Amino acid sequence: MDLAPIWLSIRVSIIAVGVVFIVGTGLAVVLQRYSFRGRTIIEALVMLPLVLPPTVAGFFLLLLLGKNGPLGRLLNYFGIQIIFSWWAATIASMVVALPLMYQGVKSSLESVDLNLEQVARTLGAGEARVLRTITLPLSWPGIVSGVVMAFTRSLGEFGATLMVAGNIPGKTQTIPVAVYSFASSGDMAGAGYMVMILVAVSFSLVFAVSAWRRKFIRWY
Amino acid sequence: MDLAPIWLSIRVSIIAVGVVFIVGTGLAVVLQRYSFRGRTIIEALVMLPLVLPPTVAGFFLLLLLGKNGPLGRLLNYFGIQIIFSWWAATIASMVVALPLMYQGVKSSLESVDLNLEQVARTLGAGEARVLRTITLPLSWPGIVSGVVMAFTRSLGEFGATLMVAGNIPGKTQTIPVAVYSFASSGDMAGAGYMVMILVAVSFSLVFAVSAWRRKFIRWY
Amino acid sequence: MLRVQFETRLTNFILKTDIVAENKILVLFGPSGSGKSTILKMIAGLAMPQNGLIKLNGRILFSSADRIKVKPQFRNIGFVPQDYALFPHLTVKDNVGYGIVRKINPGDYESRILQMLETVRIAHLKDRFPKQLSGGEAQRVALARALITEPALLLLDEPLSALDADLKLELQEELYGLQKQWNIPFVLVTHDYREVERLEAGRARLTMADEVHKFTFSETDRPKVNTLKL
Amino acid sequence: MLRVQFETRLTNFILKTDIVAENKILVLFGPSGSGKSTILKMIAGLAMPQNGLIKLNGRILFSSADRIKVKPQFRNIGFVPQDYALFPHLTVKDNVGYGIVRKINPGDYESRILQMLETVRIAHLKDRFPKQLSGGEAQRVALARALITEPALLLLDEPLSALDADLKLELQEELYGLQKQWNIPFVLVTHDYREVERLEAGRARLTMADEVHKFTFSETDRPKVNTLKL
Amino acid sequence: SNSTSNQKAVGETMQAKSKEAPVEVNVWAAASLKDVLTKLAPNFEKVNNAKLVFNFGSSGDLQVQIEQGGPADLFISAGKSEIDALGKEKLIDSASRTNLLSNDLVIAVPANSKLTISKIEEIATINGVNKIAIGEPSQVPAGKYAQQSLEKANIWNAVQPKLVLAEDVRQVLSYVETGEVALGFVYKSDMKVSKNAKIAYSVPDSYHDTIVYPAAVVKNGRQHVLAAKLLDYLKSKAALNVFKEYGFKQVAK
Ligand SMILES: Nc1ncnc2c1ncn2[C@@H]1O[C@H](COP(=O)(O)OP(=O)(O)OP(=O)(O)O)[C@@H](O)[C@H]1O
Ligand SMILES: Nc1ncnc2c1ncn2[C@@H]1O[C@H](COP(=O)(O)OP(=O)(O)OP(=O)(O)O)[C@@H](O)[C@H]1O
Ligand SMILES: [Mg+2]
Ligand SMILES: [Mg+2]
Repeated sequence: MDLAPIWLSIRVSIIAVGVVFIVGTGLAVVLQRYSFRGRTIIEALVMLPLVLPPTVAGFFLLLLLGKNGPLGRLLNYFGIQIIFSWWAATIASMVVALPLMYQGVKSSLESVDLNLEQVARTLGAGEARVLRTITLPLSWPGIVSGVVMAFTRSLGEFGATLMVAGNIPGKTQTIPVAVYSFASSGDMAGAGYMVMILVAVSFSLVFAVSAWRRKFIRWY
Repeated sequence: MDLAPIWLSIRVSIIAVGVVFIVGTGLAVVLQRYSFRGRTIIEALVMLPLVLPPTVAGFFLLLLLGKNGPLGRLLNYFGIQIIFSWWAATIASMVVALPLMYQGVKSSLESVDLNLEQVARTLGAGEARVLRTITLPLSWPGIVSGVVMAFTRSLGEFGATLMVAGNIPGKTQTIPVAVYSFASSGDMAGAGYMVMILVAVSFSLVFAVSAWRRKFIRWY
Repeated sequence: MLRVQFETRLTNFILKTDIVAENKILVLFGPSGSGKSTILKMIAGLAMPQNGLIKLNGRILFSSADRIKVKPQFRNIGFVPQDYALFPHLTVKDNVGYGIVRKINPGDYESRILQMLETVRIAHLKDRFPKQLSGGEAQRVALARALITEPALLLLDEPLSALDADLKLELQEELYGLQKQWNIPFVLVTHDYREVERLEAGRARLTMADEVHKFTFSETDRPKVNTLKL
Repeated sequence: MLRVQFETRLTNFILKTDIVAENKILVLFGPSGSGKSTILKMIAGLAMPQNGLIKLNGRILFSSADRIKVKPQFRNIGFVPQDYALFPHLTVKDNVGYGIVRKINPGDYESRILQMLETVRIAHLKDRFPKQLSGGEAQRVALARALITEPALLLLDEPLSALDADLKLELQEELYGLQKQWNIPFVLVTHDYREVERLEAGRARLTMADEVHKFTFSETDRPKVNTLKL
Repeated sequence: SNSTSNQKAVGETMQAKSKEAPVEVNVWAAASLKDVLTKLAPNFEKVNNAKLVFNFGSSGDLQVQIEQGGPADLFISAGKSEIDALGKEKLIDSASRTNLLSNDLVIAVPANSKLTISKIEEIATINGVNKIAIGEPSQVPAGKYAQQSLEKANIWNAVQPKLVLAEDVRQVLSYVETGEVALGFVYKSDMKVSKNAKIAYSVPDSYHDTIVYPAAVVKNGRQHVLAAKLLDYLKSKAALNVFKEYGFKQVAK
């Protein structure tokens, strides 16, 4: 059995979650803490990929990153073609996972006690240190939730990926795309096998996080 | 322009979110608070629809709810046929939205101060009242996040819906299904119109929640 | 009448308690970290001793021998925690009313709360949220919230520590009066020796070895405060 | 030397302050809810008065006239909040070390912390999390966390209120000694009149009308405690 | 055109240079061709020192992707309209366009079904046919042919309330296999691997347009020569035999 989709999927998901972790957390902090014009519009844009069917999201990404798209043209200028590479799959995963990470972190940020941040400041900590040592550690339940949701969503991402990255075995064929590929040629056994791998990876993740969470639970 | 998909989508999403709100919150409370065998397995099962591509989730739902499926047979016995009805669309929405609601609530539950629950008990409140008046109100940031994610995800649900509910105009054709229908018949204007409605609904939701949140922010 | 007799292992020592509280005020004395708050939590049912017996007015609340553990909500014990633990999402009024809202007819509800708030001198704060209170104000909300339920036993963990001297004096009077009126045991933790005198309280003294902290009841009569080391 | 002069509208009254603190201990007295904690927060930079001036050792920390607002992290002021505000996810050691970890060489870090923990008698608790402490222990962690930074000004909001009489006496000695050693102003809130005497503190007295609470500096010399109404 | 020949030249030089490393040829094809093309690939790869890189998807998606600059060398569609559209946009080499294959439209029923169909007209009236699955006609070629057949049989209006429109042929088969619909319209080639469905009736070719799988070399591609060569190979007798094995047939001339 061809293992390429598995490694590809894992690589794509890890990179996507890595980026989404930083961007999503950053956005959540900025949008939750600072009031400025257009704040709600940015939030609505971040949430958009959640409401758009993935194929539609993929279509927009294709228009954006494609040969004639604004971003695609720019990248083309530098000799980079993103579309139909595994980078496209990663970008698709990022876009659909971002709203989940964002919401996860945001809700936890809302319950962080601002007094603790204040006291940290009297102890000489600047904004960055307060964020890193107080705010984010106290938001960990939401960050963990966000990462779990982002990772699983990434791993299962199919519609947008198929659209922007295609279904190229060994190159852009992630697990869900392989499922589709097997199923559409009637190979239900192959499809079932791939689904089982998806389920196994997601179960491992939930189990690992749950065990890890239990270690930390309620020390505060 | 045919407005049926809009009303249908809104109805489906509201009912789905209503059910998911109760089930997701309930599951989060039970799984977060009580330790029992199989707890992590239930959690992994709840998270499963997030990792499965919607079409695959839809396929499993078809096997479950279909004429020969275990649940379908039971319902059939009572003369209920779910598949290809808008109830099927609602169930599909519920299944894909549940993990998001669950994670949203769960992460907030983790930051609720157990001392407050204890004190409420000394004031004579039983478990149900503690949950309703202390635990859940203190988890509201996560509940709101969960509802926003569940609602938008519901509204945009396409793959599983198409599988179990089909694409029956006026009956099971939700907005995303209508987008697909328009797009596949080359009516990009119609598809674009439907996408714009999706975007508008999701933006309104984000705006409304954001305004409402601001009213409550930091009174505690 | 309250009888508390138990032994339990805490992180650094074994905590033994053997006290009887008549329908009077009993003060628990002891250095910081000796286990006073822990005892109150165990009486309230928020923590469980490893073995022993807790009995209130003849009813067993906890017994390791008989495997009885009455849940806190069925103990009818008022508790003012050391850190107040006010419900942050409820106003002062709703905090104070939390314990009676289901037990009292709606017509009396507001007036009962206001009356209690006046007793602790914070009627003007009724619509504030806990985050909008000063330390002493928050402490009085916690006190009011426990008093209003008119429980069968009142546990007070340093309930007046954040108040200025004048106010402390006034509220000591109020507590003294309420105890006389209700005729139930009050168990009070304080670090203020003069409080014992003012409340005409009995006291439980701590015998503290390195490994074992033992609280035993010493006097029910008016204590000789002047003999206390200050 | 600290100079605080401002006027600000709070929910129910106008808070006026006009105090000067030499390099001594200054005690803020006043009834519960009169605005003591609010003054400390404003000096620390955690809240802003509507107008006025805060000046420490010649440096303007806040001035409504010059639109100066130095951020709390640049004020070098130690602050013990009334509710401790310990970082719940850090151990006692890390809580206490928070303010010095970047300023001190790593070799000295541990020993400095341990030494400070010994000063407040809680060295044995260094690996606990705040939720695992008694009220008095938590209060001492908050005190240690502020003291260890050796700031230019120390603000103490009822820092010994949860301690038993013996320990209070010991820590009053320690505070007194540290103030002498560092020769910086301490501003302390307390409800215990005897504390003023023991600390040889000056005090700021509250003039409280219904609408205006005014804190003014009254004496720098040893106060006549025996004249205070008790 | 001029640019085409330039690209051809580039393709040839690249081919000449890389004697050892096989040249990649991007073949974008309808998903239903996956098994058979995968089977055929090694023969071509060996002879031409090439590596076939497949991208299988729905014909409609592939069309959009090629329009957005997808790097296809050869496009094999399951329907005419997609390749027509690309032809209009001058994205394919029209000269290379061929109708590679054909298929039979069949009515599939659940494996345990007792339904017997002798004429397509019957399905509007016989008992037990409450739901009929076809591919979304505007998107799924098999659905389009099914619609034509039903119209030709004059029962389109009669069966319309019973229709369930599926996203692809695979979904039609899922409905049939689970017994959700009494019957569904799929290709004969799709039935080769299905265990829980069987063919109840083959719709005569006269009821619908000729089923074709058109193929063409993509202008934007880099390997025009190899792509044309591959197309020739797929048209060969040897390839046709393999196609037949998988249920396809030659286009009736
Ligand atoms: N959750 C916990 N985990 C471990 N040890 C704890 C925990 N809570 C309290 N302790 C320890 O138990 C002992 C008793 O604590 P307790 O709160 O009962 O003290 P206390 O007598 O109320 O002191 P104080 O006057 O300072 O409030 C202390 O040594 C404390 O460190
Ligand atoms: N966040 C807030 N919003 C509105 N009012 C507040 C807020 N915080 C405090 N107050 C009010 O401001 C006044 C001063 O509060 P402050 O905490 O300074 O009092 P204090 O002198 O420290 O009292 P205590 O001795 O009880 O701690 C009080 O009347 C209080 O109710
Ligand atoms: Mg205590
Ligand atoms: Mg205060």
